[in-house]
Amino acid sequence: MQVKVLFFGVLSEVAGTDCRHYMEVKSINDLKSRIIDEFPEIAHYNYRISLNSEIISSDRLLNENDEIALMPPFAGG
Amino acid sequence: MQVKVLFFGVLSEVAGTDCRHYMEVKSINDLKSRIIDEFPEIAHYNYRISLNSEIISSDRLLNENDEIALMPPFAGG
Amino acid sequence: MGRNLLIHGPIPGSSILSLLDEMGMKSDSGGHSLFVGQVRADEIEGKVVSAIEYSAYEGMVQAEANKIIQSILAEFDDVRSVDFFHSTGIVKAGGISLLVLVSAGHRKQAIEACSKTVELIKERLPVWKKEIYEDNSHSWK
Amino acid sequence: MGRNLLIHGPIPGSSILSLLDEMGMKSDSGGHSLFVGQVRADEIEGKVVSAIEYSAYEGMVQAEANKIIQSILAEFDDVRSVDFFHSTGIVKAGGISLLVLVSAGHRKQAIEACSKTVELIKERLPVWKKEIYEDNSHSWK
Repeated sequence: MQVKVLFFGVLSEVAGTDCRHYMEVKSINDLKSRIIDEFPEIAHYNYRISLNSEIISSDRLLNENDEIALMPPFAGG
Repeated sequence: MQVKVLFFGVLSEVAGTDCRHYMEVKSINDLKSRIIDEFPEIAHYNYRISLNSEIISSDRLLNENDEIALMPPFAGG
Repeated sequence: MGRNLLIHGPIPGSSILSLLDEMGMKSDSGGHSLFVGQVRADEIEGKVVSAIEYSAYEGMVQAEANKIIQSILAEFDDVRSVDFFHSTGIVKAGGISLLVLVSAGHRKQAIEACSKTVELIKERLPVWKKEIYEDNSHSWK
Repeated sequence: MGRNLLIHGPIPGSSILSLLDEMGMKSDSGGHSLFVGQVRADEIEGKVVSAIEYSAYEGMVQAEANKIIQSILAEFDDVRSVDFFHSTGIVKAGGISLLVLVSAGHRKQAIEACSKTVELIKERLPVWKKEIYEDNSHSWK
Protein backbone atom coordinates (compact mmCIF):
# COMPACT_ATOMS: atom_id res chain seq x y z
CA MET A 1 0.00 0.00 0.00
CA GLN A 2 1.48 3.26 -1.21
CA VAL A 3 0.42 6.95 -1.19
CA LYS A 4 1.83 9.96 -3.01
CA VAL A 5 2.72 13.19 -1.18
CA LEU A 6 3.14 16.53 -2.96
CA PHE A 7 5.12 19.37 -1.38
CA PHE A 8 4.24 22.88 -2.57
CA GLY A 9 5.79 26.32 -2.24
CA VAL A 10 8.45 26.70 0.43
CA LEU A 11 7.82 23.11 1.58
CA SER A 12 9.19 21.76 -1.69
CA GLU A 13 12.44 23.49 -0.80
CA VAL A 14 12.40 22.25 2.80
CA ALA A 15 11.75 18.67 1.65
CA GLY A 16 14.20 19.01 -1.24
CA THR A 17 11.59 17.54 -3.60
CA ASP A 18 8.06 18.24 -4.78
CA CYS A 19 6.90 14.62 -4.65
CA ARG A 20 7.57 11.52 -2.50
CA HIS A 21 5.90 8.15 -2.07
CA TYR A 22 5.22 6.64 1.35
CA MET A 23 4.48 2.97 2.00
CA GLU A 24 2.22 1.44 4.63
CA VAL A 25 0.72 4.59 6.14
CA LYS A 26 -2.69 4.12 7.74
CA SER A 27 -3.91 7.64 8.21
CA ILE A 28 -3.18 11.33 7.67
CA ASN A 29 -1.89 11.64 11.23
CA ASP A 30 0.37 8.64 10.72
CA LEU A 31 1.66 10.20 7.49
CA LYS A 32 2.27 13.58 9.16
CA SER A 33 4.42 11.91 11.82
CA ARG A 34 6.43 10.13 9.17
CA ILE A 35 6.99 13.34 7.23
CA ILE A 36 7.99 15.33 10.32
CA ASP A 37 10.39 12.56 11.39
CA GLU A 38 12.01 12.80 8.00
CA PHE A 39 11.89 16.62 7.62
CA PRO A 40 11.66 18.04 11.15
CA GLU A 41 11.85 21.61 9.83
CA ILE A 42 8.40 21.26 8.22
CA ALA A 43 6.87 21.45 11.71
CA HIS A 44 7.79 25.16 11.82
CA TYR A 45 5.69 26.01 8.77
CA ASN A 46 2.04 26.84 8.41
CA TYR A 47 0.30 24.59 5.87
CA ARG A 48 -2.98 22.88 5.01
CA ILE A 49 -3.40 19.31 3.82
CA SER A 50 -5.47 18.06 0.92
CA LEU A 51 -6.49 14.49 0.24
CA ASN A 52 -7.20 13.75 -3.41
CA SER A 53 -7.49 17.52 -4.12
CA GLU A 54 -9.95 18.24 -1.28
CA ILE A 55 -8.70 20.25 1.68
CA ILE A 56 -9.26 18.33 4.92
CA SER A 57 -9.09 19.56 8.49
CA SER A 58 -9.29 16.31 10.47
CA ASP A 59 -7.64 12.90 10.36
CA ARG A 60 -8.60 10.41 7.61
CA LEU A 61 -7.79 6.82 6.82
CA LEU A 62 -5.67 6.41 3.69
CA ASN A 63 -6.13 4.10 0.73
CA GLU A 64 -3.87 2.79 -2.01
CA ASN A 65 -2.81 5.56 -4.45
CA ASP A 66 -4.24 8.41 -2.42
CA GLU A 67 -2.68 11.77 -3.24
CA ILE A 68 -1.90 14.04 -0.31
CA ALA A 69 -0.61 17.61 -0.71
CA LEU A 70 1.11 19.84 1.87
CA MET A 71 0.11 23.37 0.96
CA PRO A 72 1.49 26.57 2.50
CA PRO A 73 -0.80 29.64 2.27
CA PHE A 74 -1.79 30.30 -1.34
CA ALA A 75 -0.06 33.21 -3.08
CA GLY A 76 -1.59 33.49 -6.52
CA GLY A 77 -2.28 36.67 -8.45
CA MET B 1 -22.01 91.92 -31.14
CA GLN B 2 -22.60 88.23 -31.74
CA VAL B 3 -22.54 85.04 -29.64
CA LYS B 4 -22.57 81.39 -30.67
CA VAL B 5 -25.05 78.93 -29.16
CA LEU B 6 -24.55 75.16 -29.26
CA PHE B 7 -27.48 72.74 -28.84
CA PHE B 8 -26.61 69.24 -27.60
CA GLY B 9 -28.44 65.95 -27.33
CA VAL B 10 -32.20 66.09 -27.67
CA LEU B 11 -32.05 69.91 -27.82
CA SER B 12 -30.28 69.75 -31.18
CA GLU B 13 -33.34 67.91 -32.46
CA VAL B 14 -35.80 70.33 -30.83
CA ALA B 15 -33.93 73.33 -32.28
CA GLY B 16 -33.41 71.59 -35.62
CA THR B 17 -29.73 72.53 -35.54
CA ASP B 18 -26.69 72.09 -33.35
CA CYS B 19 -25.42 75.66 -33.71
CA ARG B 20 -26.93 79.17 -34.07
CA HIS B 21 -25.62 82.69 -33.78
CA TYR B 22 -27.47 85.41 -31.89
CA MET B 23 -26.89 89.15 -32.28
CA GLU B 24 -27.13 91.85 -29.61
CA VAL B 25 -27.79 89.76 -26.53
CA LYS B 26 -26.70 91.35 -23.26
CA SER B 27 -26.84 88.46 -20.83
CA ILE B 28 -27.50 84.77 -20.36
CA ASN B 29 -31.05 85.53 -19.19
CA ASP B 30 -31.62 87.73 -22.23
CA LEU B 31 -30.32 84.91 -24.47
CA LYS B 32 -32.49 82.29 -22.78
CA SER B 33 -35.61 84.41 -23.43
CA ARG B 34 -34.65 84.76 -27.08
CA ILE B 35 -34.10 81.01 -27.45
CA ILE B 36 -37.37 80.11 -25.72
CA ASP B 37 -39.28 82.63 -27.88
CA GLU B 38 -37.85 80.93 -30.94
CA PHE B 39 -38.14 77.31 -29.71
CA PRO B 40 -40.84 77.27 -27.01
CA GLU B 41 -40.57 73.50 -26.62
CA ILE B 42 -37.06 73.84 -25.13
CA ALA B 43 -38.69 75.17 -21.93
CA HIS B 44 -39.98 71.65 -21.25
CA TYR B 45 -36.49 70.12 -21.12
CA ASN B 46 -34.00 69.86 -18.32
CA TYR B 47 -30.60 71.32 -19.28
CA ARG B 48 -27.56 73.14 -17.95
CA ILE B 49 -25.81 76.08 -19.57
CA SER B 50 -22.11 76.56 -20.12
CA LEU B 51 -20.35 79.79 -21.03
CA ASN B 52 -17.04 79.28 -22.85
CA SER B 53 -16.98 75.64 -21.70
CA GLU B 54 -17.59 76.37 -17.99
CA ILE B 55 -20.92 75.37 -16.52
CA ILE B 56 -22.68 78.37 -14.95
CA SER B 57 -25.64 78.48 -12.62
CA SER B 58 -26.44 82.21 -12.50
CA ASP B 59 -26.87 85.03 -14.98
CA ARG B 60 -23.77 86.50 -16.72
CA LEU B 61 -23.14 89.38 -19.04
CA LEU B 62 -22.12 88.31 -22.53
CA ASN B 63 -19.24 89.47 -24.71
CA GLU B 64 -18.46 89.32 -28.41
CA ASN B 65 -17.78 85.72 -29.61
CA ASP B 66 -18.84 84.06 -26.37
CA GLU B 67 -19.79 80.40 -26.81
CA ILE B 68 -22.85 79.22 -24.92
CA ALA B 69 -23.99 75.59 -24.81
CA LEU B 70 -27.38 74.14 -23.84
CA MET B 71 -26.63 70.76 -22.36
CA PRO B 72 -29.20 68.09 -21.37
CA PRO B 73 -28.04 65.60 -18.71
CA PHE B 74 -24.81 63.88 -19.78
CA ALA B 75 -25.14 60.31 -21.04
CA GLY B 76 -21.61 59.11 -21.76
CA GLY B 77 -20.27 55.62 -21.19
CA MET C 1 -3.15 62.27 -21.75
CA GLY C 2 -1.35 63.33 -24.89
CA ARG C 3 -3.70 61.57 -27.34
CA ASN C 4 -7.26 62.46 -28.30
CA LEU C 5 -9.69 60.72 -26.01
CA LEU C 6 -12.53 60.88 -28.57
CA ILE C 7 -12.50 58.12 -31.16
CA HIS C 8 -14.81 58.24 -34.16
CA GLY C 9 -16.88 55.04 -34.26
CA PRO C 10 -16.25 51.92 -32.17
CA ILE C 11 -13.02 51.69 -30.18
CA PRO C 12 -10.82 49.08 -31.89
CA GLY C 13 -9.20 46.19 -30.00
CA SER C 14 -5.85 47.60 -31.15
CA SER C 15 -6.33 50.63 -28.84
CA ILE C 16 -6.62 48.25 -25.94
CA LEU C 17 -3.50 46.36 -27.01
CA SER C 18 -1.47 49.54 -27.41
CA LEU C 19 -2.47 50.59 -23.89
CA LEU C 20 -1.45 47.15 -22.63
CA ASP C 21 1.90 47.45 -24.41
CA GLU C 22 2.52 50.75 -22.62
CA MET C 23 1.78 48.99 -19.34
CA GLY C 24 4.61 46.54 -19.93
CA MET C 25 7.02 49.45 -19.74
CA LYS C 26 5.79 50.46 -16.29
CA SER C 27 7.17 47.66 -14.16
CA ASP C 28 6.45 49.61 -10.97
CA SER C 29 2.72 48.89 -11.50
CA GLY C 30 1.32 45.68 -10.05
CA GLY C 31 -2.31 45.96 -11.04
CA HIS C 32 -4.24 47.33 -13.98
CA SER C 33 -8.00 47.61 -13.94
CA LEU C 34 -9.81 48.05 -17.24
CA PHE C 35 -13.42 48.82 -17.91
CA VAL C 36 -14.82 48.19 -21.37
CA GLY C 37 -18.27 49.60 -22.15
CA GLN C 38 -20.12 47.96 -24.99
CA VAL C 39 -23.32 48.92 -26.81
CA ARG C 40 -25.98 46.45 -25.73
CA ALA C 41 -28.70 45.20 -28.06
CA ASP C 42 -31.33 46.09 -25.45
CA GLU C 43 -35.00 45.59 -26.11
CA ILE C 44 -36.93 48.69 -25.08
CA GLU C 45 -40.72 48.67 -25.37
CA GLY C 46 -40.55 45.96 -28.01
CA LYS C 47 -37.83 47.67 -30.07
CA VAL C 48 -34.25 46.38 -30.26
CA VAL C 49 -31.32 48.82 -30.10
CA SER C 50 -29.21 48.43 -33.25
CA ALA C 51 -26.70 51.24 -32.55
CA ILE C 52 -25.99 54.28 -30.41
CA GLU C 53 -24.95 57.62 -31.89
CA TYR C 54 -22.75 59.55 -29.47
CA SER C 55 -22.16 63.28 -29.64
CA ALA C 56 -19.72 65.25 -27.50
CA TYR C 57 -19.01 68.89 -26.74
CA GLU C 58 -15.52 68.62 -28.17
CA GLY C 59 -14.41 72.03 -26.90
CA MET C 60 -15.18 71.02 -23.32
CA VAL C 61 -14.47 67.31 -23.22
CA GLN C 62 -10.68 67.40 -22.87
CA ALA C 63 -10.77 69.92 -20.01
CA GLU C 64 -13.37 67.82 -18.15
CA ALA C 65 -11.33 64.66 -18.78
CA ASN C 66 -8.26 66.33 -17.29
CA LYS C 67 -10.26 67.33 -14.22
CA ILE C 68 -11.48 63.74 -13.81
CA ILE C 69 -7.93 62.38 -14.08
CA GLN C 70 -6.55 64.95 -11.63
CA SER C 71 -9.29 64.19 -9.16
CA ILE C 72 -8.55 60.43 -9.31
CA LEU C 73 -4.79 60.97 -8.94
CA ALA C 74 -5.44 63.24 -5.94
CA GLU C 75 -7.76 60.72 -4.25
CA PHE C 76 -5.74 57.53 -4.86
CA ASP C 77 -2.07 57.84 -3.91
CA ASP C 78 -1.11 54.40 -5.28
CA VAL C 79 -2.52 55.14 -8.77
CA ARG C 80 0.19 55.64 -11.40
CA SER C 81 -1.91 56.45 -14.47
CA VAL C 82 -5.47 56.96 -15.68
CA ASP C 83 -6.38 56.75 -19.38
CA PHE C 84 -9.66 56.60 -21.19
CA PHE C 85 -11.25 56.73 -24.62
CA HIS C 86 -14.86 57.44 -25.60
CA SER C 87 -16.55 57.00 -28.96
CA THR C 88 -18.31 59.70 -30.93
CA GLY C 89 -20.60 58.99 -33.87
CA ILE C 90 -22.29 55.68 -34.49
CA VAL C 91 -21.36 52.50 -32.61
CA LYS C 92 -23.38 49.39 -33.54
CA ALA C 93 -24.60 46.91 -30.91
CA GLY C 94 -21.65 44.80 -29.81
CA GLY C 95 -19.17 47.65 -30.47
CA ILE C 96 -17.02 49.18 -27.73
CA SER C 97 -17.80 52.80 -26.82
CA LEU C 98 -15.78 53.35 -23.64
CA LEU C 99 -12.38 52.12 -22.51
CA VAL C 100 -10.91 53.05 -19.13
CA LEU C 101 -7.53 51.86 -17.84
CA VAL C 102 -6.14 52.59 -14.40
CA SER C 103 -2.71 51.34 -13.30
CA ALA C 104 -1.62 51.26 -9.68
CA GLY C 105 1.05 49.75 -7.49
CA HIS C 106 -1.47 47.32 -5.99
CA ARG C 107 -4.78 45.86 -7.05
CA LYS C 108 -7.07 47.51 -4.50
CA GLN C 109 -6.59 51.08 -5.65
CA ALA C 110 -6.43 50.05 -9.33
CA ILE C 111 -9.90 48.51 -9.09
CA GLU C 112 -11.47 51.22 -6.90
CA ALA C 113 -10.02 54.07 -8.96
CA CYS C 114 -11.18 52.49 -12.24
CA SER C 115 -14.70 52.14 -10.88
CA LYS C 116 -14.66 55.77 -9.67
CA THR C 117 -13.33 56.96 -13.04
CA VAL C 118 -16.24 55.27 -14.86
CA GLU C 119 -18.69 56.99 -12.49
CA LEU C 120 -17.06 60.40 -13.04
CA ILE C 121 -17.12 59.92 -16.82
CA LYS C 122 -20.88 59.25 -16.70
CA GLU C 123 -21.41 62.21 -14.37
CA ARG C 124 -19.14 64.86 -15.88
CA LEU C 125 -18.11 64.12 -19.47
CA PRO C 126 -20.18 66.24 -21.89
CA VAL C 127 -21.38 63.35 -24.05
CA TRP C 128 -24.91 62.50 -25.19
CA LYS C 129 -26.39 59.47 -26.82
CA LYS C 130 -29.16 58.69 -29.24
CA GLU C 131 -30.40 55.10 -29.24
CA ILE C 132 -31.18 53.92 -32.75
CA TYR C 133 -33.60 50.99 -33.09
CA GLU C 134 -33.85 48.30 -35.72
CA ASP C 135 -36.86 50.06 -37.26
CA ASN C 136 -34.71 53.25 -37.63
CA SER C 137 -36.66 55.15 -35.00
CA HIS C 138 -34.59 56.71 -32.23
CA SER C 139 -34.67 58.02 -28.69
CA TRP C 140 -32.38 60.49 -26.87
CA LYS C 141 -30.90 59.33 -23.56
CA MET D 1 -14.16 27.48 -19.06
CA GLY D 2 -13.13 25.08 -21.77
CA ARG D 3 -9.52 26.23 -22.09
CA ASN D 4 -6.65 25.66 -19.69
CA LEU D 5 -6.47 28.50 -17.20
CA LEU D 6 -2.77 27.92 -16.50
CA ILE D 7 -0.39 29.52 -18.98
CA HIS D 8 3.31 28.72 -18.93
CA GLY D 9 5.28 31.97 -18.59
CA PRO D 10 3.85 35.49 -18.96
CA ILE D 11 0.31 35.87 -20.30
CA PRO D 12 0.59 37.28 -23.85
CA GLY D 13 -1.36 40.32 -25.01
CA SER D 14 -2.93 38.04 -27.63
CA SER D 15 -4.85 36.18 -24.87
CA ILE D 16 -6.42 39.47 -23.88
CA LEU D 17 -7.30 40.27 -27.51
CA SER D 18 -8.89 36.88 -28.05
CA LEU D 19 -11.02 37.38 -24.94
CA LEU D 20 -12.03 40.81 -26.24
CA ASP D 21 -12.95 39.30 -29.60
CA GLU D 22 -15.22 36.82 -27.84
CA MET D 23 -16.85 39.73 -26.05
CA GLY D 24 -17.86 41.29 -29.33
CA MET D 25 -20.09 38.31 -29.98
CA LYS D 26 -21.99 38.81 -26.73
CA SER D 27 -24.00 41.89 -27.57
CA ASP D 28 -26.21 41.37 -24.53
CA SER D 29 -23.30 42.46 -22.33
CA GLY D 30 -22.92 46.16 -21.58
CA GLY D 31 -19.86 46.18 -19.38
CA HIS D 32 -16.68 44.18 -19.13
CA SER D 33 -14.31 44.56 -16.24
CA LEU D 34 -10.76 43.29 -16.61
CA PHE D 35 -8.04 42.95 -14.05
CA VAL D 36 -4.46 42.53 -15.20
CA GLY D 37 -1.89 41.54 -12.59
CA GLN D 38 1.71 42.33 -13.42
CA VAL D 39 4.98 41.34 -11.74
CA ARG D 40 6.33 44.44 -10.03
CA ALA D 41 10.06 45.20 -9.78
CA ASP D 42 9.68 45.77 -6.03
CA GLU D 43 12.65 46.60 -3.87
CA ILE D 44 12.62 44.42 -0.74
CA GLU D 45 15.30 44.98 1.91
CA GLY D 46 17.60 46.48 -0.68
CA LYS D 47 17.06 43.73 -3.27
CA VAL D 48 15.09 44.23 -6.49
CA VAL D 49 12.63 41.58 -7.72
CA SER D 50 13.66 40.46 -11.21
CA ALA D 51 11.03 37.72 -11.66
CA ILE D 52 8.47 35.55 -9.90
CA GLU D 53 8.34 31.80 -10.33
CA TYR D 54 4.78 30.50 -9.90
CA SER D 55 3.89 26.91 -9.14
CA ALA D 56 0.38 25.47 -9.02
CA TYR D 57 -1.27 22.27 -7.85
CA GLU D 58 -2.42 21.42 -11.35
CA GLY D 59 -4.67 18.55 -10.25
CA MET D 60 -6.65 20.88 -8.00
CA VAL D 61 -6.56 24.23 -9.78
CA GLN D 62 -9.30 23.64 -12.34
CA ALA D 63 -11.79 22.36 -9.76
CA GLU D 64 -11.12 25.37 -7.51
CA ALA D 65 -11.44 27.72 -10.50
CA ASN D 66 -14.83 26.20 -11.34
CA LYS D 67 -15.97 26.72 -7.74
CA ILE D 68 -14.87 30.36 -7.88
CA ILE D 69 -16.74 30.91 -11.14
CA GLN D 70 -19.89 29.20 -9.86
CA SER D 71 -19.81 31.24 -6.66
CA ILE D 72 -19.55 34.52 -8.65
CA LEU D 73 -22.36 33.52 -11.03
CA ALA D 74 -24.54 32.61 -8.03
CA GLU D 75 -23.86 35.91 -6.24
CA PHE D 76 -24.18 38.30 -9.21
CA ASP D 77 -27.31 37.74 -11.28
CA ASP D 78 -26.35 40.25 -13.99
CA VAL D 79 -22.97 38.56 -14.68
CA ARG D 80 -22.86 36.70 -18.02
CA SER D 81 -19.35 35.23 -17.93
CA VAL D 82 -16.23 34.93 -15.79
CA ASP D 83 -12.87 33.97 -17.29
CA PHE D 84 -9.36 34.01 -15.94
CA PHE D 85 -5.82 32.92 -16.69
CA HIS D 86 -2.88 32.51 -14.32
CA SER D 87 0.78 32.02 -15.13
CA THR D 88 2.93 29.13 -13.98
CA GLY D 89 6.72 29.10 -14.19
CA ILE D 90 8.85 32.22 -14.47
CA VAL D 91 7.39 35.66 -15.22
CA LYS D 92 9.91 38.50 -15.34
CA ALA D 93 9.18 41.92 -13.82
CA GLY D 94 6.81 43.78 -16.15
CA GLY D 95 5.20 40.52 -17.34
CA ILE D 96 1.51 39.72 -16.84
CA SER D 97 0.75 36.85 -14.46
CA LEU D 98 -3.02 37.15 -13.96
CA LEU D 99 -5.86 38.10 -16.26
CA VAL D 100 -9.49 38.22 -15.10
CA LEU D 101 -12.44 39.19 -17.29
CA VAL D 102 -16.02 39.51 -16.11
CA SER D 103 -18.86 40.47 -18.47
CA ALA D 104 -22.24 41.67 -17.24
CA GLY D 105 -25.31 43.39 -18.50
CA HIS D 106 -24.39 46.57 -16.64
CA ARG D 107 -21.21 48.09 -15.29
CA LYS D 108 -21.88 47.87 -11.55
CA GLN D 109 -21.94 44.08 -11.31
CA ALA D 110 -19.15 43.70 -13.91
CA ILE D 111 -16.82 45.78 -11.73
CA GLU D 112 -17.88 44.32 -8.37
CA ALA D 113 -17.78 40.73 -9.59
CA CYS D 114 -14.33 41.21 -11.19
CA SER D 115 -12.99 42.61 -7.93
CA LYS D 116 -14.50 39.70 -5.99
CA THR D 117 -13.09 37.17 -8.47
CA VAL D 118 -9.58 38.58 -7.95
CA GLU D 119 -10.01 38.23 -4.17
CA LEU D 120 -11.23 34.63 -4.48
CA ILE D 121 -8.32 33.74 -6.76
CA LYS D 122 -5.86 35.03 -4.16
CA GLU D 123 -7.72 33.21 -1.39
CA ARG D 124 -8.55 29.87 -2.99
CA LEU D 125 -6.43 29.10 -6.06
CA PRO D 126 -3.66 26.62 -5.14
CA VAL D 127 -0.78 28.70 -6.51
CA TRP D 128 2.50 29.68 -4.83
CA LYS D 129 5.19 32.13 -5.71
CA LYS D 130 8.91 32.45 -5.30
CA GLU D 131 10.33 35.95 -5.67
CA ILE D 132 13.65 35.92 -7.49
CA TYR D 133 15.96 38.89 -6.95
CA GLU D 134 18.54 40.47 -9.22
CA ASP D 135 21.35 38.80 -7.23
CA ASN D 136 19.68 35.39 -7.92
CA SER D 137 18.67 34.88 -4.28
CA HIS D 138 15.00 34.10 -3.70
CA SER D 139 12.20 34.16 -1.17
CA TRP D 140 8.96 32.16 -0.96
CA LYS D 141 5.74 34.17 -0.58
